[in-house]
Amino acid sequence: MNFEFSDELIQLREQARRFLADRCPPSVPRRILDTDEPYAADLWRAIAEMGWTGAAIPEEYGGVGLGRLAVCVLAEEIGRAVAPVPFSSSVYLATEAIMLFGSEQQKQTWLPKLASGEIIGTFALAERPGASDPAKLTSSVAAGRLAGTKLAVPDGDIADIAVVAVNGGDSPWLHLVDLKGAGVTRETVATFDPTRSHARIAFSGAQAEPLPGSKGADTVRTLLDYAAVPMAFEQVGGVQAALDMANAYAKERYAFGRPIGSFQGIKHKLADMYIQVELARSNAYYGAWAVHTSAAELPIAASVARIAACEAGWFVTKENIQTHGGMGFTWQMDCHLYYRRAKLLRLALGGAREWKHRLVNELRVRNTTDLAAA
Amino acid sequence: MNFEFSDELIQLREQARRFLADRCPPSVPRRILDTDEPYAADLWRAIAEMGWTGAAIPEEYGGVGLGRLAVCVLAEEIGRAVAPVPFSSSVYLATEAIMLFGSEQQKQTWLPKLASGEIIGTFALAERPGASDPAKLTSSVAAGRLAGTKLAVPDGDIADIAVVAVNGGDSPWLHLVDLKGAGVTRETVATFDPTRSHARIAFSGAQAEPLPGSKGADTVRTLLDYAAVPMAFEQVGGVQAALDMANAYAKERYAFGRPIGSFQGIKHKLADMYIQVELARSNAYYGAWAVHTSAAELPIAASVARIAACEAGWFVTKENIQTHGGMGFTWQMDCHLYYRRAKLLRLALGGAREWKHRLVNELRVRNTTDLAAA
Amino acid sequence: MDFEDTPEEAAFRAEARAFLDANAERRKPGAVEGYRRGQDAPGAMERAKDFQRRKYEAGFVGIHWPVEWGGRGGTPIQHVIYNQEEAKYDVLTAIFGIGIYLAQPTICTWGTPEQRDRFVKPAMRADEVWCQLFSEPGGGSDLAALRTRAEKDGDEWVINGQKIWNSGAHYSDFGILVARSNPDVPKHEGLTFFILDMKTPGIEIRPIRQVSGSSHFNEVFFTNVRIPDSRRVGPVGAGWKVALTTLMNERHGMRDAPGPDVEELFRLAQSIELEDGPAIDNAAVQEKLAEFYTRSQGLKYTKFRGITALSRGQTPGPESSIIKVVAANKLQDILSYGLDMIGMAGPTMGESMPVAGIFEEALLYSPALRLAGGTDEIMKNIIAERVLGLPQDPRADKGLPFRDIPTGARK
Amino acid sequence: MDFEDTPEEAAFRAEARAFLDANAERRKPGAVEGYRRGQDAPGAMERAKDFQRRKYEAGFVGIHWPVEWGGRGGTPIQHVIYNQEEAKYDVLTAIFGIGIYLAQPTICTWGTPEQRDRFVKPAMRADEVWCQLFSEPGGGSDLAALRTRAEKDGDEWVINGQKIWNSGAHYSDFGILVARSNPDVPKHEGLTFFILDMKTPGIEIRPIRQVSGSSHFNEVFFTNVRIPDSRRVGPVGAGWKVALTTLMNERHGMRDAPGPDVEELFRLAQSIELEDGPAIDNAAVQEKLAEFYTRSQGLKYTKFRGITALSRGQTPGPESSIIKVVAANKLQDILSYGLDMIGMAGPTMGESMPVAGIFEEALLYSPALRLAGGTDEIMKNIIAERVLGLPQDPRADKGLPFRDIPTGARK
Repeated sequence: MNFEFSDELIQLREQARRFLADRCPPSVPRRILDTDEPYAADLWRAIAEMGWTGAAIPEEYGGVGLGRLAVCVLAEEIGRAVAPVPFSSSVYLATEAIMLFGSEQQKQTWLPKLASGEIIGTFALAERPGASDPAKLTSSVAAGRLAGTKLAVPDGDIADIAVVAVNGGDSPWLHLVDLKGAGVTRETVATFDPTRSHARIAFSGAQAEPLPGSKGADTVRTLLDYAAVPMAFEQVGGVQAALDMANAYAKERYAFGRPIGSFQGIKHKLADMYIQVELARSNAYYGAWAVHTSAAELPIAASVARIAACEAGWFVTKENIQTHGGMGFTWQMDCHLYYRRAKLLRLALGGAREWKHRLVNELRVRNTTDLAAA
Repeated sequence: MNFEFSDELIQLREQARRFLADRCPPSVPRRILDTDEPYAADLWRAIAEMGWTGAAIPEEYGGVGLGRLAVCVLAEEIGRAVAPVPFSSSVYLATEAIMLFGSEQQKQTWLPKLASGEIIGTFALAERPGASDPAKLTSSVAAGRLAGTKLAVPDGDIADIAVVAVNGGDSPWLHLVDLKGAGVTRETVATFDPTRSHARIAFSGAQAEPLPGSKGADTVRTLLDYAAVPMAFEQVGGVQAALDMANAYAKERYAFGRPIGSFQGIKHKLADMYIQVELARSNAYYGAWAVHTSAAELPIAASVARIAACEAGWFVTKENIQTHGGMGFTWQMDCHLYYRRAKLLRLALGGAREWKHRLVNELRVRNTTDLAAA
Repeated sequence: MDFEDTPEEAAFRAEARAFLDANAERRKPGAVEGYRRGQDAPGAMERAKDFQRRKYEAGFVGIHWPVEWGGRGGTPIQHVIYNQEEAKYDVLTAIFGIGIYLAQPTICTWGTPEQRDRFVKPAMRADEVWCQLFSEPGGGSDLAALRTRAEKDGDEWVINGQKIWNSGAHYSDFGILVARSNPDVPKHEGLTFFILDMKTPGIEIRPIRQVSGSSHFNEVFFTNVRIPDSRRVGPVGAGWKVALTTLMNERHGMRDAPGPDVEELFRLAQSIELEDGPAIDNAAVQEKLAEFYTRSQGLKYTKFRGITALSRGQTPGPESSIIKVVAANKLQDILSYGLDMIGMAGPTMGESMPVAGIFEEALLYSPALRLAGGTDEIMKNIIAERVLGLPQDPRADKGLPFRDIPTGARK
Repeated sequence: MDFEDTPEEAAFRAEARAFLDANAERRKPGAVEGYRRGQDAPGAMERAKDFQRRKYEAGFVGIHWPVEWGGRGGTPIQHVIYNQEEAKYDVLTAIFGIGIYLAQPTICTWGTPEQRDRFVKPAMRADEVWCQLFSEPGGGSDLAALRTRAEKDGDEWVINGQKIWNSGAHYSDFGILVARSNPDVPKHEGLTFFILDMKTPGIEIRPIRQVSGSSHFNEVFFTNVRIPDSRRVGPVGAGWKVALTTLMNERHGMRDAPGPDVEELFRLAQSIELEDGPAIDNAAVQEKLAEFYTRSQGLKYTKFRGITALSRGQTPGPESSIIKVVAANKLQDILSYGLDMIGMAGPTMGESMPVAGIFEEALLYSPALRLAGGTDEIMKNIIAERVLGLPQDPRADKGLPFRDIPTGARK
């Protein structure tokens, strides 16, 4: 058994961590939070130059060809740094959709541009509040023209292209749309995490190019499964950083003549946070194995990784604020950066609730003896 | 507003508490636990002599006529003492069923005997594991003869009569059956709380007398609502005793040179237990008001009282064991008396899960503006 | 056991309603914005002061205070009844609460007759607005660890230091201040309590930006701020005991956590579609609703038990100590569950979101409710020690002169 | 990243399987009784000893111990692989664990060569069975507060006192014992570690009845029990350090909580009808199943990470410290939820209940799993202090001579 990343990827992680510690200290997401800049374009360019945007893209399409495990490793660091860049939208979703379902020609056209960071991609699914069930989509494509409205598309106002989910019937359910083309109206929407911009996008006759492999509503779910795993790593990176922050503060802050971290009220809270982080990390590793091998268990592995990451995300980041006391609630402390981002990522691919539903459905179609958990 | 019991009832409570402290110390439930005695018959006789079994029965039917609030007050003390007597079966259920749905003649026949403790009554509902939905009952009555099997009837082996729920169609759903008559086969079943005996009862042509007012499956639910409130008080009495026990132990037991109750790990646990007890108590009070006034809100009030009592019951009694450490898990300490009983009472009228379902259904049929919680 | 007023209570309630109907607007039913802070709206302060003056003239300020303090000499239950009624109207009175319910009882209890005569009535009429200057950046839950210095200079005290979590310094006329007059004795013994004129030179007020982006609190800096000794409340060195009077009143006034509650979650569940139909039909959503409803009702009836005690002339039992910690955590749980239901569209802020966007808004302010007025951890200590009688944590600072108490790297 | 054995690991696994196939019965699939204690069945001890002897002869005892201790000189991962395989068979080896995995490593580390030669091999072969005599009634989590006295008398030690939570004293040949040889020094400094022949006069064994009604533990009383000094392990007064070797090995062997897990809850949900149809179709049940499954998988893959570390020749990370506390609480949550699903019929005990009655049975033994081998609270302290590096609680007993440490009313 080898349930760990290769030495090469561990090196990549260390390199990425150093790079982001240098290029994306908290002042960078704070800059995006405090200004009208929708994302850190300079950081994004640097990331693309490092080859991260093409990490999983095969070399023949202009990528680095390190595979999906490399994306997981990078995602964790992106999460740790609360980096204000469209990495998840462009890499886990748009790039992945084209790799999974695109034609050879589409791959040749788009993947090199996504790999180089020349263009930013995103994924547009949700059309209403509530569960984003692909089967209930109303957006549609007729004669290559897309009609429909998508809510709160992450990075929707900065992306160049979007993979748009539509109710495809017997035709493909995912379509590529040039967001700068005609028939596309974008409106930036305010969210509780302004370090990642979002837009409402209305399509009225926009030109839409089907991804030929995306036939059936299940392909939308498959894309979400593939995206959920690196997203879980991004979430794990964030909660690890929040835990580290709480831990450092608990040692440094004194009350009643001793460090607050010597009170069991705080100690046991931090132990609970640690438990959540470790469980989320272990489940994310299983997800990594599943995306890496495109295993049949992917729907289960992705759901489990996602659920654990979502639970940890909320618990750890809110208790990080709590550990900091009143200071934790100030703009000046970084606690809220992790708190906002954790809730954003928890909702990004549909809430934990939706994934629990998916998980049990998947488990039911299998023999229950596969369930043995120990 | 007067959200407190009357001085008369507070006196009754104090009297009951003294009486049970004297007559039902932990050695009494332990005797039932350790021997083949199915219940404390001597205690039961004494309780009947005190008039508790007839507390809510009007004087015209041989009762004391103190009303349902008196039963709530007594129930709390029964719970505190973990008394091994069929009080809930006979008083909250059998007596209540006859008071609610019996004919004048039935009341005159049965209530005096129940009031005096001459006979013990119980209620038989569940026919299978799972939710005990009255609409899905298969027991039936034809030409005054009952056929069907009931599982785990509380006090089913010591009761003289049972109110039996059947699928009544357009006829009454509740029937009185003499358990000593023909066509009744009783088999004592082992449960995880041997301080309250249970029996499986098979009816094959047993003579069954309808309670004429019990037409429709809803009458079964109504009976459960009325029973859930004193049951919640019984549960509150139990958790209060468990909390008191944990609290005393936390002060007395030393570790690392100081009382374990000075460690926040234990302090905050006890505070959490206290919170659960208080919330359960407050909701039980609302239930008491509702049964007392037979308020339209009873289904809601009973559900809320029941859910809060069930949550507190499990949490407080298991954390009482935890507070006691290894000693808490020994037969010799009394922790397990509360733990067993709490789980028994949690299942007795259907688990918390069923009551949550009932609560939301009731809330939905009302105007949601009634929901205002503050 | 009933929910009815006694005849006397009913008469008082009618009187309160009559006053309110004549002087304020009833809140719209189902409005969710009731909890949103209104004092920043234009003209809000003037309207609030105007209403407060009329409320005072009508005898509804200090209802349960003795007549010699300027109160009505009524009962605590009358105070509760008035507040129950006032809550149904669109009025802004909370900003005067520090002056009326924290500062004045402290001054009346510990101050001189001259101080009482000078300050109580103007506070009640909102002629003068008050703020509180207790918390410090290095103190947090350990309030008595405050470091702001008060040094005697003739008939005056010279104040240097910094306070935090101040509400309203920028519009207040006076503040109640605790400062350290002697760092050489144990920490609770070296404090002194003052009334500070907020127009005194040397006071600098800086707003603190909160996670929500708004600034409802200030840091307040003191540089050689001078206070006459006549404005000292209670003996020199007795400041902690004096402050406890304020803190008791503060805790007594502890309230629910404002924001989305079960009703709003119910409305959300009715308006949203999940994968298997309307959210309100989903068994998992229903269970959550039932659990939240049960917790909300538990709080409601716990408060009723406290009110009943008041109504009977008793002190409310310790049960009220649980309200803040339960309410604040419930709010976080509810808003998080609500956002999860809204799903991918959930991050969007604004009135166009389901239930007017209050779930998203609450995400950003709710953490404060588990911190302000005593953290969860402090509240649980209070329950454990004062209600359950458990022993205190061993005190690392016990008996040490304040200047020798360990503070870690920071000073 | 893969789940495959290396070729060397695969070869070892095949060897282990071949041995097990030849010497034991495979457990039936879906059997739930695997965790039930079997040592009370007639003839069970003899069968267990027989298997253990064959296991020893085949080289599968002490796989990762050095050859000079009598081990195989293998790797920790081989030890894990063997145990993974053995778990699929119906064998009873846990009762020898105290002797093999707790007593012998301690003796090998701290004892004399004579002690090692005398005791290690018979323990590995199950010729001699061992028990542990550490815990005391007044000690609990504060293990080092033990009061059993060891007084030197010539070449012997005289033991008086009482131990608790002993497993197997009635069938054991030897015990490892820690006793207080000096009450006048701080508590960790006055302990001494012994090997006790359980046939020595003066030992009285009384079974403790547990909540479940069964008695898997004893109290053991010592009245002038004499131990030759040659059976002392490590220096006089070094007993705490010696015992830590035992405790480290104990913690290292920490396992999952046996009993109903997600699979059993799934089977239950498939077999039960709720008000709206099969439980497995109910959205609330589904969410719970998903949450439990996620927790179970989290534990499983946390263990895999530990095994991977072993496989790479590293020490498993601190992540393994979470397993016990998560598993024990998960068991309580699952059994409680399962019982609630079974509903009114839930209290009934026995094989006729859904899923062979394991939910009801687990109700009665599960509290022990949050206590034995370190309470939840102690485990969280360990995580906080040893993993996260947080400071210790202030020690009220620090530096005090043992006899002066406060113990409350009790002595």
